[in-house]
Formats: sequence, structure tokens, C-alpha cells
Amino acid sequence: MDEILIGSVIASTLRLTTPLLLCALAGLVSERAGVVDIGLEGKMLFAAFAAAAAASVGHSTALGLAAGIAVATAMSLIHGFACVSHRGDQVVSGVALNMVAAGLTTVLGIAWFAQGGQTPPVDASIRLTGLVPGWSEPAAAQAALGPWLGALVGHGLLSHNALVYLSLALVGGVWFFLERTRPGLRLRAVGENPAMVDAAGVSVAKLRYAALSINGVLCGLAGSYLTLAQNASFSPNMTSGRGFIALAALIFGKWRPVPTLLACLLFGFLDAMAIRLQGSSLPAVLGGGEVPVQAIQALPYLLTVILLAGFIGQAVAPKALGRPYVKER
Amino acid sequence: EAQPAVIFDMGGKFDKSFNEAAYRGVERWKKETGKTYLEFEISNDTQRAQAIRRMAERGASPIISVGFAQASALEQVAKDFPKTQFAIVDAKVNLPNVQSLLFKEHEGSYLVGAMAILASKTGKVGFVGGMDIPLIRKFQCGYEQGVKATNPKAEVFTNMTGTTSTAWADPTRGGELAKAQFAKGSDVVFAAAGGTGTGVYQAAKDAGKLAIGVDSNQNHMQPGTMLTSMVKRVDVAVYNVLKGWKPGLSDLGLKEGGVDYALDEYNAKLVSPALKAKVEAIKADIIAGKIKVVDYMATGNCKY
Amino acid sequence: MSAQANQAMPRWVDLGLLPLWNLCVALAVAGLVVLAIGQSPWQALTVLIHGALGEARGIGYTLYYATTFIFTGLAVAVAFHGGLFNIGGEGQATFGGLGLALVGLALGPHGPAWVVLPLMVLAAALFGMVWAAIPGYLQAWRGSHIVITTIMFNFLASSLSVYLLVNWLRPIDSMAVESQSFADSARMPSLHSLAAWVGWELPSSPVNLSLVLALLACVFVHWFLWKSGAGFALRAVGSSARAAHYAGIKPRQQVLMGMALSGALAGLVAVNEISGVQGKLTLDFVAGAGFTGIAVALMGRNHPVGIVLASLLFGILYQGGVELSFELPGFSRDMVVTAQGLIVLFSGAMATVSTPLFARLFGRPAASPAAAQVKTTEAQHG
Amino acid sequence: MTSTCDAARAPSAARPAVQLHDISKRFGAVQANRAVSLSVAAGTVHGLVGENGAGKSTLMAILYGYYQADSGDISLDGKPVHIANSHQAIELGLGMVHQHFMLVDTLSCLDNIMLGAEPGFFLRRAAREVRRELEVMMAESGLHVHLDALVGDLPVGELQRLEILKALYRGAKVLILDEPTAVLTPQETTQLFDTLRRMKEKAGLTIILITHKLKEVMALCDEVTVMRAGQVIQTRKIAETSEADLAQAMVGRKVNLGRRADAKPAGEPILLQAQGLSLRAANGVPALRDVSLQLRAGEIVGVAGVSGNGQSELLEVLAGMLAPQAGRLQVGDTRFDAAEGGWLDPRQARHLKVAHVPEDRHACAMVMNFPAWETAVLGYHELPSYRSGLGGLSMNHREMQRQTEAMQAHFDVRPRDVSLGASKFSGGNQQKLVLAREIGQAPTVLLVGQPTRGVDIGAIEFIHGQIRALRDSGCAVLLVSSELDEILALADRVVVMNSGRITGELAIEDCDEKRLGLLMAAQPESVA
Ligand SMILES: Nc1ncnc2c1ncn2[C@@H]1O[C@H](COP(=O)(O)OP(=O)(O)OP(=O)(O)O)[C@@H](O)[C@H]1O
Ligand SMILES: Nc1ncnc2c1ncn2[C@@H]1O[C@H](COP(=O)(O)OP(=O)(O)OP(=O)(O)O)[C@@H](O)[C@H]1O
Ligand SMILES: [Mg+2]
Ligand SMILES: [Mg+2]
Repeated sequence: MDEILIGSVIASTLRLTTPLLLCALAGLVSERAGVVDIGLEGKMLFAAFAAAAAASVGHSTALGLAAGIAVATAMSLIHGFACVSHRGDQVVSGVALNMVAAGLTTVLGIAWFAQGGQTPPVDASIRLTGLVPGWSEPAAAQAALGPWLGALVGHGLLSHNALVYLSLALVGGVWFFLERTRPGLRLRAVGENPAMVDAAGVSVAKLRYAALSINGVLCGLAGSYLTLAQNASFSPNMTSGRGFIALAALIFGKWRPVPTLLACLLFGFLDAMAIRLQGSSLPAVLGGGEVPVQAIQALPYLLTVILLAGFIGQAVAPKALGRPYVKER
Repeated sequence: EAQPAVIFDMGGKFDKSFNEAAYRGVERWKKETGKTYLEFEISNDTQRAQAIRRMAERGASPIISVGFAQASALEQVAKDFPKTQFAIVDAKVNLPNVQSLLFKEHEGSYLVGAMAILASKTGKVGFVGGMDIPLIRKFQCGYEQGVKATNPKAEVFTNMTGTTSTAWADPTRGGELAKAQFAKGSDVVFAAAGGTGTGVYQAAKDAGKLAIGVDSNQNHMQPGTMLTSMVKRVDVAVYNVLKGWKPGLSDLGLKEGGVDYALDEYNAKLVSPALKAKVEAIKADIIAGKIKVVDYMATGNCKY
Repeated sequence: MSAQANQAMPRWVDLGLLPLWNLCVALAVAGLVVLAIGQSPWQALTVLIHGALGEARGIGYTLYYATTFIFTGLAVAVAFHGGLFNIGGEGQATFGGLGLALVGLALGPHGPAWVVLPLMVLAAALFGMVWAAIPGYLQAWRGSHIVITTIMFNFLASSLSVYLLVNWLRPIDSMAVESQSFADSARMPSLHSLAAWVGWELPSSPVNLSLVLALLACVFVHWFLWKSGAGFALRAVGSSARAAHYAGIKPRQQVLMGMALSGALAGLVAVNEISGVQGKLTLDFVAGAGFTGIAVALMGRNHPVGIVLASLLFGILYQGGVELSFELPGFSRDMVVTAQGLIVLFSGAMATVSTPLFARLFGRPAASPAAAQVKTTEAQHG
Repeated sequence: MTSTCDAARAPSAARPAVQLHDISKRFGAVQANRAVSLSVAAGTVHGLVGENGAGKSTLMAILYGYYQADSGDISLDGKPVHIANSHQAIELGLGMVHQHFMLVDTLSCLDNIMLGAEPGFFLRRAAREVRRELEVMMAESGLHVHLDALVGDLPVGELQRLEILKALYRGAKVLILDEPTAVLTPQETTQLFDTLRRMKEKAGLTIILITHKLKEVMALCDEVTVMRAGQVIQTRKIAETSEADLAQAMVGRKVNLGRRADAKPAGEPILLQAQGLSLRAANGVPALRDVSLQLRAGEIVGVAGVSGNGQSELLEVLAGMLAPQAGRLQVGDTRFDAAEGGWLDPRQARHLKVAHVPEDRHACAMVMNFPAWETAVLGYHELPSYRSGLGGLSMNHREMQRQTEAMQAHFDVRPRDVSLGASKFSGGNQQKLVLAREIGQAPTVLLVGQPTRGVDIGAIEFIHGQIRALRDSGCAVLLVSSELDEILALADRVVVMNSGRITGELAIEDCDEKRLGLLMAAQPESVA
């Protein structure tokens, strides 16, 4: 491996991690408050659509972000209405949101833009670009910082857009919120023992709605990242299961922000590596032939299972997770 | 008089790719003749037979199935409706009432491969496929031949997007694949990956590299960085079927205008007269049979 | 809340009217979307119902779709009763298809149907079982969270199946990523061919003998969960692992067994899709049925009877949806997906929203809390 | 029935701090409270007693704003108030310690205390402030807890203190305690009562105490109200009543909980013998150290000890739920040796006719969402009589339900409904059902933990009778209980545990509370 390759793996890892991380943090906030969120995929998808549609029509980044966040938050609140206010099944609600998002984004996309569900591309001038745009090319970064520093730090770490850094900062933010602030404490408590929170005179429903609103904002950012930063337009089903991977990362990270970040980075890294390993050969002892593409593509998933089985202990979910709160003794 | 019917495959008629090309073909026919047609978009395996049969029962003719995946369904139904005219794109069905439309994608891919390496400054070019299936390997194999024949020292990086059907609609991953190839030094990328291609073209645009579109003329998608598109004239083929159906096999290559490279105002600046001249020469050689392009589908491997 | 606690609804309201009402609300919202894209909701609804239930062929298709959902719904429900969330029906069905196809391709040309078919069914169940048992084992003995491992196993199954199809099972000259067609003896007879055999003309449709298998599976699952000792143990573990341990039940074995059975049921999807309809192994034949199974199971309250009803509902939506896209130009398949999502949302997740209203309209003071309780236990235990 | 004494008009020395007037509350068909009136004088301790399900908890939940009364009014300090939720109750100076702990296991004590009443947005600063206040409060009240410890790691006694501290921290002037001593040891109870008394006197706190232990009422309360079937039966000054009087008012008949001496035949066969049991808990702390024990036919052996000294683990090891690291066990003719790896498991235990009534009936003895008839066969579901058809793969529902009916009838489980969910029975009735199940198959050894925790006095009498009857039929019983009274009332022989060891053994004739108390509290001399 040379420095450019390492740098590009780092850069790719960060790019791939960002939407996962935002989604996983969103799930984390809601699940720590006791509300299962299997609808991450759908919220991210709809947010991606809304952000792309608004940004390309309104020619404004802010408008795109706002639309993405608004739509995802609205979906979170529907989830809350079904599961918090009316004690519906949280998994069913999540599955439903995923289905509605998959269908409705395409229906609306076709109806509004007549491009087969795609949105028109977001203009380059309003896309979120790297803080140091030039460094998105290793060569430019190397020219500025020297071969190793340029590739690894310049291109690998510093070439990204604001949302990437925001998502990393949000890990700290979510941690701080949960561990160091009043609503955070209540939110953690409501996921473990809502009866206690209720008895302490705090509204369980309000807390869960608050958690879901945060969840919506974060999902909105994740979706917006997909269409305003990573890509330039929406295409149907473009989330491709990332919401589920984010859910897996969140469980992998045992519902804690920093381990969740590590899990997301791991998924991002494995994905980035799998991309670069395609076409490599088996070691000579194994015959030396080309490794089947499918095997390489399966690698991240296989490794996850192995890591989970071998090294990560039992993950203990918030105690009240998935259980609607009914006032009872 | 019978109404014709078109059955689009999984990607849907707006896939910016071959389904869309077929769609443009019927739409052109519709505009020219003022007649209407029936249509259906497949969303799972079972619907293929269901849709074709429904159309046949309604008395539609000719019924055009777009995509190789519909071959066996079409075969079943066509046997039951010997009087109905059928056509299928991308597959061969040996029945007297079926017209099979095959394309020599390898020839077109060879041509854009040659063009890619001619435009490349680094001598390294890339290929992004959707799923690792024979059709995509056919594209890849032709592309590779074109590159290597033009510059034996050239390197080709090949990537497939995924193993589920989301591989055809994952622009994010497509973009990452392209970026990984750019990092390895490639500066032209050819995507044969359906909706995933959008991400590939965007990545090329962002990195200031060149990209090659597929199936439809996709040059307009990123003007200025789309070197060309390997067009597969499904639209023309479908239009011709509607104009005059005839049973048997049509194998459409460069010679028949079934495949080609696209030149329009969006890539005019990128294709210098010298480049154009070289490409035209290669094209002429293929048509003349001076260059034999190996068809992956025929040999089951890519030995050339 | 108080209306709910103080009044009990007649059974027909709770199990009949209320679900119907929820369905109507869902359809009304879907109608708004239809209206918004410039179509007539009423026309859409009539086409949907007529397409799914109006003719024998439509009914055949509806039943065929329902068959698949019964399998995946049961799979989710069995695991659920063991306290496990099996999100891997997709992969288990894919793997089941692999097993079924291998047996079908190997034995099909050499044996009669009554030998080959049962073996194929067994192979499908066995392969699905293995694919679910591994995550089950990892959960029970290694503490690996079943939701993650089953998601991962979905990806692994599809990688494996693409690899095998592209490189080994595909006839070399075929463009399509599918195996050779099975011999006739490896194909599940369709119901219309069986009917023709006894002299009853039915239009051809993909519904096949797997439907009977699915109904048998329902009976079996019902017996297993509520009548068998093994099901008793599984449910005990699902509700309280500690109490189960106290009762001399080994929770780990139960987790393994619950997942194995769940996987076997999911594997049977292949019997319907591959042996029953396609007649060859195809890529992506599961097409999301594993995920739909989650909604089916939960809407059916994890009870076989409920699952059959929910499967029928989804069957109607799938088949009616196809008809819609035939009949109404501009009515895309995505509109159908949207409507399905709305129905899951309103009839599943928001099923209780209207309960207070109905309790006020039809409520009568409960005879005793015990009586109210009997009702809910019945709902759970049938 | 003489519900003559209207509490609202009952003479009170001081002004009333809490007045409930004509409170009624209905749950479905159950009238949980029926025109209940109650007046509690400021600065006094008011006892509230009654059978399981009498409506005590409901009444207090209404006062605390957790439920809304169907009718009736509440006044605090003479002013009528409307309490819509717990938040308002807290603001009005009410504090409640619930029957089941309202704590979050994964949070520290400090976090639990300040939750809902954090004095600022940022926790660090808030915590500092709260800690300062609490330290003063702890010193004044004598309620000590480890503020930084996780709740999940603490013994129940400390949790109980934590709950009270939580209420006090919120400025409670009226403290409602719902069965606070159900899980406490005698020592902890005494300590708690000292504290409560001190707080009553020093801070003028008004206390409402719900309990099933009449002795405690006599020891702590100034006044006591008896409830039955949702109604107030009587309110009395403590000086004007007695334990027997209260028991009779509660149950409606005379109750006898005293010891009934029976001749104990000596030299009976040993049915269970354990030697050198040693067990290390998950966190590495030794829970059992070299414990040896014999159970003979026809005797009840009581295990006394401050909770958390290994009694629970002893019970679980003998029942096969935990495997010790070392030790041997002989049940009948079957031997087990931990060193050889094969320890008894719960299934085998039942085959060997060892029955087990676990301490924690909610988490252990029942599957809460099973109906009664399934819960009533749990553990015995493999008995041939419960199996039918298909070579025993199928279960015989009719037989299961028939047996459950018989159990319910025999043990007077209420309601008499075999399909009712296990969770819907009150604690006392759940306990009776579990006991009926375990006794039902005529065990030779019965291991029973806290058989009457949270159970009302009438049911206690009945359960004790059943355990005695079993003993008399030749069964060996090991009784673990934190109630010394219970041990004294039932046991023929008492062993005392301390720090995972057996520190003493006494024949029942030599036992009294003082001697046992000393053994329980004794520092283990040398812990090598
Ligand atoms: N949430 C509820 N839903 C339905 N019925 C209830 C509910 N809570 C209480 N009840 C009914 O009210 C009656 C009184 O219950 P409550 O808990 O007040 O009794 P209690 O006196 O506290 O009993 P214990 O001594 O066992 O604690 C019960 O018999 C029960 O039938
Ligand atoms: N959701 C409910 N619906 C109907 N009845 C209920 C419900 N919850 C509780 N009950 C009834 O409330 C009564 C008292 O229950 P509770 O849990 O207070 O018993 P308990 O004796 O206090 O328990 P414990 O021994 O654990 O303290 C029981 O008779 C039970 O039938
Ligand atoms: Mg109570
Ligand atoms: Mg109680």
C-alpha cells in the first residue's frame, strides 16, 4: 500500500461513515429513550429526497437541509403518534415508514420531476463541498503538504465537507447531551424505567417525543448528506439498506455514542477496503486465482459476524426498549 | 387493429438506461403514428409471465419484452399464443412468433474502451459494473479488449457494485468505487450499472475526471466530463419492431447501428478531431471484420 | 385511557369492525395520494378489489402471493414467541432456495415427483434452518445480537447465491442469472393443473400446492406453539429466560430451536416461488417477502390465523396492485408500495388509535376484569 | 361490618395535613376504593393496613396524582387541591416511596435522586449542588447511601433509604411509604424506623405507612386505618388497639400466627446433604464459602441472616439453578460433585422430587404473560400426566386446567380463574399459586425462599399451615426468610448465615430474636 491508497481509504471511510453515523446517532437517541427505530432507512430516504428536491428547485443549500430535516422529523413524529401516544407496535410502525418512504419518494419524484423518480441534480454551487475543495484530490493535497502528510491528513482527513465533521462532532454532542445535561439524564432514565420517570413527575410522552424530534433532525442530516454532499441528486431507493446497517452499528456499539462511532467507522472502513480489494488475487497457496467479487463484497458482513461472535460481549439494550409505556404498577 | 404492448423490466421505464431507451422508442412511434400502446413495469419475478400473458389475452400485438430476464416467461406465453407477435430485447427465444433483438454490446464497449484509453493521460482506466452477471461481464470484456488493443501497457480497474438488486440503484457506492479507481490513478471510468451510474458520473465530475455513459446517451448528465456514452439503440430496435415486426434473430452491432458511441454538443469539446478520427477508424475496422471482438457470452470467458 | 379501562367492546367490534375501519382510514389516506397524482381513488379501489378478488385468476394470484407471506409471517412469529426478532427471513428464504434447487437439479431428472418433491421441500426447510440456526447459535452461546447477525446473513446469503448462480448453476449460454429449468418432477403442481385432473376447469395462475403446505405449516405452528411441550418451552424462554431456567428449560437450546424452526419456515418460501412458479433458481426471488413477513406477523398478532388473514390482505394488495398498474396508465408500482406502507401504518402501528372512539360507541361495562382478560388471552392463544 | 368511624370526623389532636374525602375509584369491574375518607394529622405517622387488594396502593396512588379518582376530594393542610399528576403532587409537598422501587438500575444514586428535580441544565454543576444538599440531609436524617454507586449494585435496604431520600430531597412534607419494609431485614427495619421517628420529630414530617406487618404498625404509628375490599373499616389511635384487634379487622376473623409446637421425631433419614459448597458470584466475590447442610425428613430448617449473606445463592445452588465451583450434594441416592462438573440442574431436581419456591416470584417462578393454567405447570410440564398424544409431544390442556382449578380451590387463589394472566393476580395470590404447584407433586424436599413476602396476614396464616402440613407428611423443608418471626414460627432448627458461611446452628428451643440477631450480626472472625 502506498500513501495515496491509504489516504484514499481514510477519505472513503469517512465519507461512507458519515450517513451511517448520523443515522446511528439518531437511532441511539430514540432507542435510549425506549423507542425502537427500525424506520431509519425510510427517514433517511425521504430526507434525501426532500433535500434534493428542495435544493434543486429552490437553489439553496439551507432550503435543502431544512426540507430534509423537516420531513424526517415529521416522520419521527408520526412514529411517536403511533407508538408513544397510541402504544402501537414500534417495529410495525418502523416497517410501515420504510415502505411509505420507498413508495412515496418515487411517486412524488415521478409526479414532480418526470425523471423516473430521480430529482434534477443539485447545482454544484449549492452542494456541500470540501472545506478545502482542492484537497479532495490527493495530488493537490500532496502538493500543499508533502507526500505522506498530504495524502493521509490533507486528502484523507481534511478534504471533507462540513457535514462529515459535524457528524463526528455530534458524537461528542450526543454524548454530552445524554451524560451531562438534564434532558439527557431524563431521556436515559425513560428508556430504562419509564414508570420511575413518571413517578418523578416528568412526562414520559414528552420525553419520548423530544427524543424522536432529535432523531428526526439527525436522520434529516443523514439524508441530506446523501443528496447534498455525497451525491448530487436523489434516485429511488438510494439508501440501499444503509439504515439497517446503521441500526446494526448502533447495537454493535451497545447503544453508546463512542462505541457506536467506532462501529460505524468499522463498517465504513470495511466497505472502503472491500471496494479496493476487488480484483485482488488469492495467495499462491490457495491456488492464486482471483478472489470472487462476491466473496470480497461479503467480507464486511462476515467480519462483522466474526467480530460480534468473537470479541464483543453481550449487548444489553435499554430495559424498556420497545415496550410502550402503560401506566400500571 | 391490435394495440402493441411494452413490458419494462425491474429498473423501470425511467432507469436512464435500456428500459428508458425502449420507452423512448415507443414514444417516438406513438408521436409519429398517433396510436397508443399498453405498458407495464415489472416489480418481481412472477409478474413477468403474468404481465406478458395479460397483454396477450387482451389481444395486444406485438408484445415487446425489454430485458433478458423476461426470456423464459416470454417463451412460455408465446407458445400459448402462436398468433400473437412477440419481441424480446437482449435475449434469444427460438419460436416462430418471436423476434429476438440482440445487441453486440462487446463491440460498442470495445469502441469506448479504445476511446477511454486514448483520452486517458495516465494510461489507467476504470470500469464500474452493477452486479456481477454475464451481461455486465460482456460489457467489461469488450471494454477491456478495446483498452488493451489500443495500449497494451494500459491498466483497467474493474469493480462491481453489489450482490443484491440494490446494486443497480446505489449511486453512493458507485461514486465510492469511482473515487477508489481515481485514487489508483485512473482518469476515465465506464459505468454499466443502471442507476448506480449517476453516482459514478458525479464522482468523475467532482474529481475532474472523465466518465462514459451506457445504454442511452447520457452525455447530458454531466456536460463537460462525459467523454461519451456507449449507446445501445434499443429505442431504434423497438421502434423498428413497431414499424414492422419480423420473426427471427436480429443481432445488432456497430454495423447495423445497434450499438455506437455518442457524440453531441455535451461532449464535443472533449472529443478532439484526432481522437474522433482514431475512433472512427477502429469502428470501421470492427465493421469490416478486421478487428474481432470476443463476445463473453459466446465463449463464457474473456480470453482474447 | 379510562374509557378503555372501563368499557369492553363486543368481540365483533374488536376483531371485525375496528380492523375494517383502520383499513378504510389507510385506504382513504392512500386515496389522497392517488388524488394528488391526478388519479381517481375510487376507480383505483374498484380495480384493486376486482383485480384481486373479482375473477378466478386474480384470486389465484392473490393466493399465490399470500402463500409466500404465510411462510415468512410464520417464520417471524415463531421466533418472536421465543423472544427473538428474526429480521433474516430474506436470507433464509434465499438459502432455502439454494437447497431446493440443488436437490431439484440433481434428482429432478431421475426420480418421480412423489419422491423428488418431498425431498426438495425438506432441503428448502433444512437450508433455511441452517441459515437461521447459525445466528441463533451465536445469539445463545456468544451473545451476538440476533438483529445484526441476521441482517448480515441476508447479505451473505445473497452474495453466495449470486456467486453460485453466476459461476456454477447458470447454463453457460444463458444471459439470465438463473439455473437450468427443473425437470417436471421437481415442480410443485399448480392448483389449476390439479383441478383439471379432476375435471374442473380453472384459469391458469401460479397458485400451487405450496398453498396447502402453507396452511399445513399454520396448523403445525399453532400446534407447536400452544399444544406441544416444545412450544411451551419456547414461549417460556421468550417471555422470561430466568423463569424458564427455573423450570428446567434450557434457554440456549430453545433459542437455537426457535431460530431453526423459524428459518425452516422461511426456507419454504422457495417451495412456492422456485418449485411452484419459476421452475428454476432465480436471483432475488424472495423480493422483500422476508421483510413483509415482519409486518404480516405483527399485524396478525403473531397468531397463525391472524397471519393467514394478514397474508391474504397483502396478497390482495400485491395482486390488486399489479392490476392497477395494468389498468390505469400512470399508476406506477411505487404507488402500490406506498399504499401497502400506509395500510401497515394505519392497520398495524396505529391500530389502537380509534379504539377509544369505538369503545365509547359500542362499549359496555366489562363483566369483570377477568372476563376482559379471557378475551385478550384468547386473542393470543386462539 | 362496622364502618362507623368516619375518618374525616375522627378526632385529631393536631391539624390535618392530608384529608381524603369520599374517594372512589373503579378499575373495570373492581371497585378498588369505595367512598374512602381518611384524615392524617400533621407530624404523625399514620398506618394503613389491609389484605392484598384492599385498595391501599390505589388510594395512595390517587393522592399522589398517579391515578385520578372517579369521585371525591383531597385537601392538603386544609386547602382543597386538585392533583392531576405526580408533578403537581411533588410540588404540593407530597413524596411517595412506591411498593416496587421506582429507580433506574443503570444510574447512580445521585442521578436517581435528582432526576426530575435537577437544579440546573448541566448535570455536573447540578450534581455538585445536589450532593452538597444531600450530604447535609443525610447527616441530619441518618439516611446514608453511596451517592456514586450504581443502583443496580446496591442491596435493597440501601435502595429503600435512597427512595426516602429522593422524596425528602424534593421537599416532601408528607411521605407516603408503600410496604417499605417488605424487603428489609429486621436490622434495616429498625434503622429505618429510627430514622422515620427522628424525621417526624425533628422535621415535623407527616408519614403514611402501608404495611402488612402489624408489629411495625404498633411500633411506629400514632394512628392506624384498616381497609377491606376498598372500604375503610376502622381508624384507631394506636393506644386503643392491638395487633390481634387489627388482624381481626383486616381479615374479618381471628388470626393465629403464633408457633404451633409439634413433636419432632428424631433420627429421620437424611433426604438432602450438601458438603463444602463454594460459589463465586459473577463479579468474583465469594457468595458461598464451604457451606454444609443436612435436611432430614419431617423437619423445617430455617436459614436466618441479613439478606445478601448467601442465603439466596444457597437456595439456588440446592435447586440446581446455580452450579457451585466446589462442593458435593446428595439428594436421595443421587450424588453430584461440582469438581466433576456435573451439577444438578432444575429439571433433574424436579425428577428427584426437590421442589423450589424461589425468592423472586416475579422474575423466576412465573411467566408473567402465561395464563394461570400454564404457569401452574411450569417446571412440571414434562410430567406424563400433562402430556398426551403424539408420543407425549403434545400437552394435555384439559388436565393442566383441571389441575390448576384444583390448586386454586385448594389454596384459595383469587380470582378463581384458570385463564387469567399470571401477572393479573396480586402478589399474595401469585405466591399461593406457586406454592400450590410446588407442593402439588408431593416433593420429598421443599426449598422455599421468602414464602410470605408482601403477602397479607390471612394468606400468611394459610401458607404457614401448608408448609407445616408438608413437613408433617415427611417432607424436608429448607426455609429462607428475612422475617425472623416467620422462622421462629415455622422452623424446627435454624442455621444462621453470614458472609456466605454458616455461622451458627440452633435448635428452635434455643432460639430467640436476640440470639439470632447476634449471630446474624456477628463479624466473621477471620476471613481467609
Ligand atoms: N391498574 C389496575 N387495573 C385494574 N385493576 C386494578 C388496578 N390497580 C388496582 N386494581 C384493583 O384495585 C384493587 C385494589 O388494589 P391495590 O393495589 O390498591 O391493593 P392493595 O391494598 O395495595 O394490595 P396489596 O396489599 O397487595 O398491595 C385490586 O384488587 C385490583 O383489583
Ligand atoms: N392491569 C390489571 N388489570 C386488572 N387487574 C389488575 C391489573 N394489575 C393488577 N391487577 C389486580 O390488582 C390486584 C393487586 O395487585 P398488586 O400488584 O398490587 O398485588 P400485590 O399483592 O400488591 O403484589 P406484591 O405482592 O407484588 O406487592 C390484584 O388482585 C390484581 O388482580
Ligand atoms: Mg399495594
Ligand atoms: Mg402488595
